[in-house]
Amino acid sequence: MLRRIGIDDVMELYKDVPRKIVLEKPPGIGFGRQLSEWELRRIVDSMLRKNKVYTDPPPFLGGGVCFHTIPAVVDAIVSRNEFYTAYTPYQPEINQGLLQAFFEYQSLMADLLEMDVANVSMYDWSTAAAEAILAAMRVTKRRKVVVAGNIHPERMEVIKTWLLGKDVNIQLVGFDRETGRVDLEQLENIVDNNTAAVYVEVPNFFGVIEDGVDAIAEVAHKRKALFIVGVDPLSLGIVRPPGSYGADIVVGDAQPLGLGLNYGGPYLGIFATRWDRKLVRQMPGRLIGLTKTIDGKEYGFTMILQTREQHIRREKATSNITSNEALMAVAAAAYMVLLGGSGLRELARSIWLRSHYAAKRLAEFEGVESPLFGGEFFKEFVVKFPKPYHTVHRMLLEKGILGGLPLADKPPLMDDCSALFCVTEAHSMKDIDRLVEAIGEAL
Amino acid sequence: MLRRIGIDDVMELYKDVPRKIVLEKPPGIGFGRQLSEWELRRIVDSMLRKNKVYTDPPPFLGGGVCFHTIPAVVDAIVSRNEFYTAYTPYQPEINQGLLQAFFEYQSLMADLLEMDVANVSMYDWSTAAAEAILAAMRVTKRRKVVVAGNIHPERMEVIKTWLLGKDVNIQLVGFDRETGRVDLEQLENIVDNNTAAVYVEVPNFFGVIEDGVDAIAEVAHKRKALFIVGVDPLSLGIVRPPGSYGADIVVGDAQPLGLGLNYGGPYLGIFATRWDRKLVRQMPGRLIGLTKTIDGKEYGFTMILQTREQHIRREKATSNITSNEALMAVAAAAYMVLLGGSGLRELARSIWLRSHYAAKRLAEFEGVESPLFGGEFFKEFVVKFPKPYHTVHRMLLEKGILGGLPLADKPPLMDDCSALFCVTEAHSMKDIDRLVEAIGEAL
Amino acid sequence: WSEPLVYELGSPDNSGFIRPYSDEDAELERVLGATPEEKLGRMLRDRVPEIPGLSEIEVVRHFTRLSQMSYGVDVGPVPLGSCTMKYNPKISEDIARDPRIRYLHPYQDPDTVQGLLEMLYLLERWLAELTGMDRCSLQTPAGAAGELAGALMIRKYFMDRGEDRDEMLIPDSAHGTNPASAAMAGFKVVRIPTSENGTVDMEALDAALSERTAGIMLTNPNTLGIFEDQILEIADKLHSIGALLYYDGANLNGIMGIVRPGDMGFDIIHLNLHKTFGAPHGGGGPGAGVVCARGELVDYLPRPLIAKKGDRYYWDYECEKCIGRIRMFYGNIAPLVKAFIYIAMLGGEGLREAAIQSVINTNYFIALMGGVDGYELPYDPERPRKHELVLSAKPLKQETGVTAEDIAKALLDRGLHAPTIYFPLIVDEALMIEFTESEPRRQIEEYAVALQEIAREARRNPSALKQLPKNTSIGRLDNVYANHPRSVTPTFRVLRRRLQGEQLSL
Amino acid sequence: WSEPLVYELGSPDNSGFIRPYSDEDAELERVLGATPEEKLGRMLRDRVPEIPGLSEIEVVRHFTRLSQMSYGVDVGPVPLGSCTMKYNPKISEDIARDPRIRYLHPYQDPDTVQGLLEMLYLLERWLAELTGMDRCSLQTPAGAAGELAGALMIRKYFMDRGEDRDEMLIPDSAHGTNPASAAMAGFKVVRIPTSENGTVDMEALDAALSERTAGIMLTNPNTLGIFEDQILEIADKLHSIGALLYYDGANLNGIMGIVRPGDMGFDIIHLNLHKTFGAPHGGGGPGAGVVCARGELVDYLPRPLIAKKGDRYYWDYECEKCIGRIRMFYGNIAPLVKAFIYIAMLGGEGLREAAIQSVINTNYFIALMGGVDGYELPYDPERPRKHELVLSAKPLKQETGVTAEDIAKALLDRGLHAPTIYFPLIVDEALMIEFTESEPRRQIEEYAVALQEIAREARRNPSALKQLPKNTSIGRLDNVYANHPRSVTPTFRVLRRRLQGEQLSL
Repeated sequence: MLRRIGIDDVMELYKDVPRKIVLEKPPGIGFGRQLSEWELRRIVDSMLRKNKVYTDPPPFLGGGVCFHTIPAVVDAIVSRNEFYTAYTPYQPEINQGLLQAFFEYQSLMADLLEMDVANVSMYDWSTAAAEAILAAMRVTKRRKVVVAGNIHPERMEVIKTWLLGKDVNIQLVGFDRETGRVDLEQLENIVDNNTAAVYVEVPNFFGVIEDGVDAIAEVAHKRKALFIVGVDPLSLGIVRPPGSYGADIVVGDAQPLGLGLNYGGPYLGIFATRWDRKLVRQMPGRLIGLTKTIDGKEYGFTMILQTREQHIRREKATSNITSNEALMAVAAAAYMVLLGGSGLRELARSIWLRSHYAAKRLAEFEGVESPLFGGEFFKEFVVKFPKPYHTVHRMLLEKGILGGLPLADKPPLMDDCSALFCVTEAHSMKDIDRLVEAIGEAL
Repeated sequence: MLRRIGIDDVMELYKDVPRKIVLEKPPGIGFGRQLSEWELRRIVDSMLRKNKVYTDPPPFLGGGVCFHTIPAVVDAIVSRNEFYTAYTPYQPEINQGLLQAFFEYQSLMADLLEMDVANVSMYDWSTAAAEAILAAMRVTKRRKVVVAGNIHPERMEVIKTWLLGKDVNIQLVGFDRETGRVDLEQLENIVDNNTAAVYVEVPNFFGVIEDGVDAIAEVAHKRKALFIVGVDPLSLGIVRPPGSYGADIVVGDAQPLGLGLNYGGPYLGIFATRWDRKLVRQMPGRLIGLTKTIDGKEYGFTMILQTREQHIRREKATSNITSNEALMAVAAAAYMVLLGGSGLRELARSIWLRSHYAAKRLAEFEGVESPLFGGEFFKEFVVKFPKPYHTVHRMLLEKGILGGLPLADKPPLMDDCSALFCVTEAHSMKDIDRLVEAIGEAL
Repeated sequence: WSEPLVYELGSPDNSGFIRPYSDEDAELERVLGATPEEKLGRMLRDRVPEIPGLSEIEVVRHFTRLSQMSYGVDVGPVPLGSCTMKYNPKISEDIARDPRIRYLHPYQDPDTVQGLLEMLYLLERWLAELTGMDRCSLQTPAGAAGELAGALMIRKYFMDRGEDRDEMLIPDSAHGTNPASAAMAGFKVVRIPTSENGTVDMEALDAALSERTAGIMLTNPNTLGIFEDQILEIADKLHSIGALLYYDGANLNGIMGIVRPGDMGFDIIHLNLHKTFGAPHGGGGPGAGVVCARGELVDYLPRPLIAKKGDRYYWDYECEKCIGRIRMFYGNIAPLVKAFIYIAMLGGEGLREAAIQSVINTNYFIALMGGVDGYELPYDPERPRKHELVLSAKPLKQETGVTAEDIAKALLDRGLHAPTIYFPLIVDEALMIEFTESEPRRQIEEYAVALQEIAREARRNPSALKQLPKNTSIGRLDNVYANHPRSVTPTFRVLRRRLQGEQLSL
Repeated sequence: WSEPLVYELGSPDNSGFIRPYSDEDAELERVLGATPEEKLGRMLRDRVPEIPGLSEIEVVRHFTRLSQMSYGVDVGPVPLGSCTMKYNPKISEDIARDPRIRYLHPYQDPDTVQGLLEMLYLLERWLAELTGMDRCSLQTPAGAAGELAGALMIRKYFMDRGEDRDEMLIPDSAHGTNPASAAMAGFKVVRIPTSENGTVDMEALDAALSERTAGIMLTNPNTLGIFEDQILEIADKLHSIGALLYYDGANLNGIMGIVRPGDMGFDIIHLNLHKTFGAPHGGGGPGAGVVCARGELVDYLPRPLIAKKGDRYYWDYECEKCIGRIRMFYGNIAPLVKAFIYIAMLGGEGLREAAIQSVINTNYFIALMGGVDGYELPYDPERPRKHELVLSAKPLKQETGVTAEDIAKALLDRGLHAPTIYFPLIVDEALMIEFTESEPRRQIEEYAVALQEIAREARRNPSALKQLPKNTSIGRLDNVYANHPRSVTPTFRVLRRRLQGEQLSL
């Protein structure tokens, strides 16, 4: 090949690189030489053996991400190499399958949320929330944002980071210490005619389901602010979908829909809007749509509304996002159709029953407040112990149980006696009883 | 659907089953009810935790099956569901891919063996050997079979079982206690004009490479008996292929070609012959061939010479085999082309070097005969210890090392101080040194 | 669609493989003071094998493309009668690939594989219970191997008793493996005809029975999908003359959990775990053929058997009367594990439901085909079929000249897999169809519509049908060329030799 | 080829899923004395979601067929320029699916995830060493997120220093993400033109520099595949006025192991692990965008950073100056693990070899295309390209009217994926081609032949080319219909509403 190129030495191909910065030898990284797969496997295995996996019982650790079961068929589908080794389907004719899968994800997610338009993913819930706020600012041309004080603290951090470059006023709304819900009165006072958006999570960080959503929508819409709602999509098997109570933009994470924990990622940021010209045109991220062939004979799928995107609009784009979590959207689509509407409902019911059972059992111990907040909850709930939780947590770990998330250093609670527990379909009654028993011994 | 069938009760579909044998309730098997995947995973996990896997170091256990590395790409290929959920490709036009893969396996295996025709699998080496002997009996119309006494004892058992229904005289040939090789003189005396076949393994049970193969071929062919050779295909990277020394039928197991241990199966029985009308027509099992479309425009692949098979010939078939190990043939084909001829040679060299290193290091201990036999060996070798091996074996197990195969109860040796070790590409020098050190402590 | 042969893609000098610890080879040569080239002498291979080597990406692309030109139940219905092409749960594939199964050496000490042995033990118990047998051997790697084992057991049983029985009765509707297996075990095959109601002709059976009769090999339901309703009488007849009954388990799917071969009077059976119990077929294998026996026949089962003493699982090698080994080691572990998972997930009730659904699917399809011109249901159409049915396309052939094979090719052209054709031999222009419980109703209906449309097309343009398939990756193939002595080409090596000028004829 | 939508296959009443411990639900209701229906009150969903449910086999078939209608590097070349579509090793997929990674909860105690943290730590060290930077944050889930992080770091850096710099210089050949990211961080974008030799126009750069200049965002080699040979001068100019240099790592593949962004003078960089380091693209994601910094900029990296004290690995949350979090948790772990594996297997030398091979492939293709009429290589054709090249089909368009898009579709028709087209914007009828080191020589030659034949075909029959592709699963699609306000259909829900008679326009 070198002869055909017309050179003798490959380094001639680098002759335009300033001599003094060309490395004299390859960097000393990796393990000193090319490894065979077998050598690699042994090295990796020696590392992974140091990780501790909790499956018996599954983790009771909450914090916005919980242990859910993953149907084997979902893994099998995302292991199809035509999917996972594909690039963004810029050429639709050769990637109809991928595009149809994305369109189906968008459609299924829209139906789950009862919203009209969903994109084919943001990075995660937190960046979706940040982008929703940015979109709301563009739509409303306003610079004040009202955020519920009981949202996930890491999402709060992310929102602040993403707004760092913008001239924006972020105001928090407190929550009711009894119910864990947004303080509606305070909200009403804060939202004004400069407010671009009100952002609320359902369920919130404490697992509590805001039941004042209609009132919040009214407050926001009265001031022509947008109502942005963050959701756990699995909760929507039984909980009212945000489309039914006036949400303008919905964000969330589809991690519970068959994606697994993966130590924090990849997950799947949800972004959906009502059917509204401005909202859709200000939407970040990729959208797939139905179309026809140029001869009009067949239906097909292609990327649409690309003029919003960075590769065309550059600095005027709605967002800089290009790579996203598309493969995870295929997984979530497969998960949703495997369950179907009825399966999603049954699963959400089962999670409700199990988490309430755990909360009730823990309440049997004297001095334990379980759940700490009175608001109806889904999947996660805060438990307050009569002593610092970290000692309880450590004793649970010693018994092979991964307990709740310590809230000592977590805003908005910052309480060293409290922890956020999560109970899902993966937990049998026996698992829960084991937790309860172990906690009993630790108290 | 019942309405359309015209019944009210599904049991009407079973009205022709004698009442008294219809079960009153479903059998009490499984775990008492339908399980979810998650419940199943936890049950299975609780069982598999009781298995002990040896990877650090890999097993030194021989006995016809050794620990080899499996390239990840081989697994990825046989995980393609179009392959693994297919049936035998009776309809070639819809299964060209599978048929081409099978044809490629046949071709690659034929080239590795330097034989002309290979089928797309027998169950394993042992049944391939039995079927080869049966084929030889049909071809020669003779009823005496000469088998080398140093073949794998389980293969000997299988051959005997398969010949149970036949009127056949099986004669064993002894081996040289010094070299481990077939006793050529004895062989010459046993083979006569009634002999259908001479069956020899290269390498034999002791890992020793018969170097008298040309002489054996001559003895067999002089009496118009067929020369059947059993091989480890991986050895053929450096060892002479049976096609080069007059083998009429070659059998073996392609387990080393990327299939893994799987506690004994599935493996991949090799069956190949010279280009000879009778041999090919008497071949058991499935053959794929190249053909053309009826319009003559394109090449394609289809099952050929099916008139040998049971579904057409019934009791006159060459064999009753129908299900075989076809998917494993795809794996072996992928493995062979990933390595290529040069890669196979390098790999075989590496195994030779490592096994000889281990044998040499073990010979350093006083009283240890390593290798016990003087014949040149590949991969496996017998080591004789100055004390009963089972105590050594147990001490190795305690150190997490899976040592050689005890030969106390294994014909043809039956020696409680000896063991059959196997060293492959998976063993680093450090692994071997660990074995040697541990044995040193056990002596 | 076409993909080059690997020989066109790579050369033996290439390799996509990095061998482990390749940096040590030079050191090893130094320490050993020798190379294999020196030591192997006349047994050294004189040149690198003619195996083309490809880079990893080329290997992946080649086989990915080949897979896309292949068709399994994960692509669409494969209603091959008697093949029971049901869905293969993905979780089974996951678990069977667990290193705690894959990395186990067959000669590991039983104490280090207790988990796997427990699985195999439970599987054996479940299969015995489900079939009404006493013990099973998991060793047989396929149904035919199970049949061979069974036939050899019968042979050895009578040898041990000093009885010279050399005839095996086999219905004319039986799978081809039955006579082939019987012949391999040294039996003469006596063919029993099928009566006009589709079951064993009892008069012919009576006439065939003699002191030379070793036994009968039956599948029930038979290959017409019809339950042998006189099975208890048949069993009595055989047993009363001291002969044995062998059950071919290929057709168990429609009756599992409802009636047991043991209760029907069978002495030995085999089961196809890759048909009835959810393990995939793999394009031809691996399968798992489990053979089970009752009473004194248990002693004849291939060894070793999985066993338990106290809490410990082990292999029982005791073999006073047994026929020995059918293959090395213990069986095809991966499909055995998949069958364990299948039964574990469904339980007895789930298996029964699966059987019932498969029979509903069969009879629903029969109902859909009722009145479709061109096809008929031979042998008592009123009688419900079980796991499968056999249509005859004889009327269509008589009317239009379009054969069962043409119909099969027309189905392929529509992206549907054809049924088993020309089997059983007792049905002209047979289309043998088995949907199993997995097939959704929509697919069954689609299949019926396809057959109906093909019949219509056959009347309109029979010669066009003879040219199908066209929508497949390749057109209809030439079987004469494929099998002709001067063109038959089973390997690239043969092609290469022909290209080099050799006249190779078979 | 066409596959129904899931909405046509199932209904919300169906489900292919068995939930765990379903037998306990009744007991739980009893113990709780309550149901969610009672307790949720006005927050209860009033009906089952409109999600069609399919059986497992239907799910598998649907997505298997969709996958067969998709195209990734495992099917054939995907020479999309700047996308670095290299082979994704299968072993990485295996390992990333290990339960000892997948089942880890992000809030597990660090002591229980030391193995994974060790991997991430090594990866971070390797990436820093390879690029000449001090520290990296693994949190950013994509290149664009890395750019945003970098732009925000620059913003905060100057805010902390009290400097009011609001201009970001960006060449006109830059990836669209650069200006978009700068804008999101609140910068004004100042466009720097490209000189006729294909690199930054130094005069224009000088003219653009001012006390408002915060920095420059560069990719080097640039999107023409040309190395910015005056990079050291550029760095000096920026640094001398107190501005910073940001490196867009999308084009690192041709120079890794040969020259380091840190040595070129960059202060902040991002890397695309799914481009350069073997993690797959997944049809659009997940990616991993790692951002690295030097010197005092390290303080501004998104937190937490992976760190080590003694033998213990941990997350360092210290954030006095940092921009905070770019997303929740620590990053996209699966692609990070795959990048670890990629580097571990290749080592520094292997990476360097990969870079060189990718550049050889680029220049070999240029040599093959030399003298092919219809295409030209704009901007100093004598100069070697690095990871990619940009051809212009302007001559062909002028001659025949056939555009870059038509050429792209004609490639699809041949079963080859098209290059990136119409980018960079500074090249007319651009075909931006990147083979990476993975592409076998045979494929590169095939691609050159295809482009040559398409040019020939364009001269013979230009209008036929406009009708392509025909051999794909669907013909050329209508972009106007797709995007028209009255026909735009982003979800089935919108289609359903239209079918129900609503007039929906956007």
